[in-house]
Amino acid sequence: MKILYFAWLRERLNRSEEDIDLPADVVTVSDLIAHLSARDEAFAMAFEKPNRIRAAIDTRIVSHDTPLAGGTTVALFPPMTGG
Amino acid sequence: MKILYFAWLRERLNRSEEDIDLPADVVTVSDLIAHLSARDEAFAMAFEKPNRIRAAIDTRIVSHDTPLAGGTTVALFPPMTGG
Amino acid sequence: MAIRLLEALFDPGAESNAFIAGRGDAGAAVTFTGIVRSRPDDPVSRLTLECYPELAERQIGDMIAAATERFDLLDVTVIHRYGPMAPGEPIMQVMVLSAHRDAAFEGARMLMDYLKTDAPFWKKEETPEGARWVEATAEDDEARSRWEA
Amino acid sequence: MAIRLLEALFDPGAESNAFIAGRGDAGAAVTFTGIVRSRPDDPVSRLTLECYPELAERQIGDMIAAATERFDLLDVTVIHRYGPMAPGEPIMQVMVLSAHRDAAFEGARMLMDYLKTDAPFWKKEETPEGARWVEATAEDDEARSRWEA
Repeated sequence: MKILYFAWLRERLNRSEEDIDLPADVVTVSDLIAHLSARDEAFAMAFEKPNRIRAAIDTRIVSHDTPLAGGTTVALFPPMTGG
Repeated sequence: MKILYFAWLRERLNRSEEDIDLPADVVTVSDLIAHLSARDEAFAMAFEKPNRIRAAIDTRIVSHDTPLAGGTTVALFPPMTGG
Repeated sequence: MAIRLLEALFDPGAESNAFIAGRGDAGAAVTFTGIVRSRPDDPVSRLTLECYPELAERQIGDMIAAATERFDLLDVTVIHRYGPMAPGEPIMQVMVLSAHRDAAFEGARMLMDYLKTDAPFWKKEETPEGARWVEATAEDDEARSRWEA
Repeated sequence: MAIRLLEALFDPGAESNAFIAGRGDAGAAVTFTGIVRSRPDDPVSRLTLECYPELAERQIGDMIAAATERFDLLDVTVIHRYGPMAPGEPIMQVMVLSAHRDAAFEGARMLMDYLKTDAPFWKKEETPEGARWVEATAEDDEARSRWEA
């Protein structure tokens, strides 16, 4: 699965995207965030407050309890500040 | 006193302005409208519904019970439709 | 703050650009442009605005002062034409600068509501059925009353 | 209806003129222009917007559709830049055409409130104290919630 990172999340993780093979027990966006956090200290710190993280699967904004199944790209990012 | 007329009032009275010497008993805008109406049938018809007429004395919008004293120009016109 | 009453066509975009040029202090600009309307079900071949310029200057100045104080606006320009105009031409434009978008929107809207009822212009439309003076509406009076303290 | 995401500077007035050209059916045009702000008490030397373009296209398309249906808008264009920008430069512009001024104002304001919270852009300011990401605000969330049915 392809993961995209934006804004301070991208900066703190020092990457804008990566491809990851997900274990079978990673079902939802929440699971993905927990999985990434367990993998690496920098990720654990960046995702310390998961409610500050927004997610989109294949350019649809989703809640953290949304299943990843069927998606090809997940984007993770802070609250938006456009306009 | 100088009187200005605008929009359909100007058209129906067939004049955009005139100078009038006012009798002493013409004190307010209401009195002026009554005085003009008594003078001429076209004015009587144009002023038939006085609440459709707005007034300004020396470029200040005023109510019909405002005294004319001290003013030099009175404008009479329909409700405004700018913008 | 500026008020411009004119007969000639003006360039809405050029006015907007001049208004916002160099205003890095502002953040938010709202522009309202009124356009001469003509639709197939209500065709208008020409719109003519009559104006009492001396009163218009005073009234528009007063409404700009009121909106500026109420919404802490950084700058306002009102441009209003009079005389004959063709469909699609701009009639008038209100431009408002503020630090914040809500203030800019509210300021522009207040000015538009007051211009409709309190600025001495009168519209006459030429249509296939003849010429008619546009009537003031209760809706416009109600819109203005939103802003009364 | 049009959405344009671009890095280059755009000309706000030229865009407004192109948007209203020939729209004698409309009557009312409202334009909001967001400008890079820098004030003496809060100086910003550069603003950089990061963008997720594919998501921005979808999100902005959805908000235009919602505003158009709700306020019976005749046309909408949203222009939004990303990349680095200098103080005083336009960041974005929303343009709305309607038959009536209230619908044009409400439509533009709804689009602005949604753009602040639902369009995937992230602002980073460079200041004398260093660079900082602009934080989303509770005010912006509240402004958006005005439009929830």
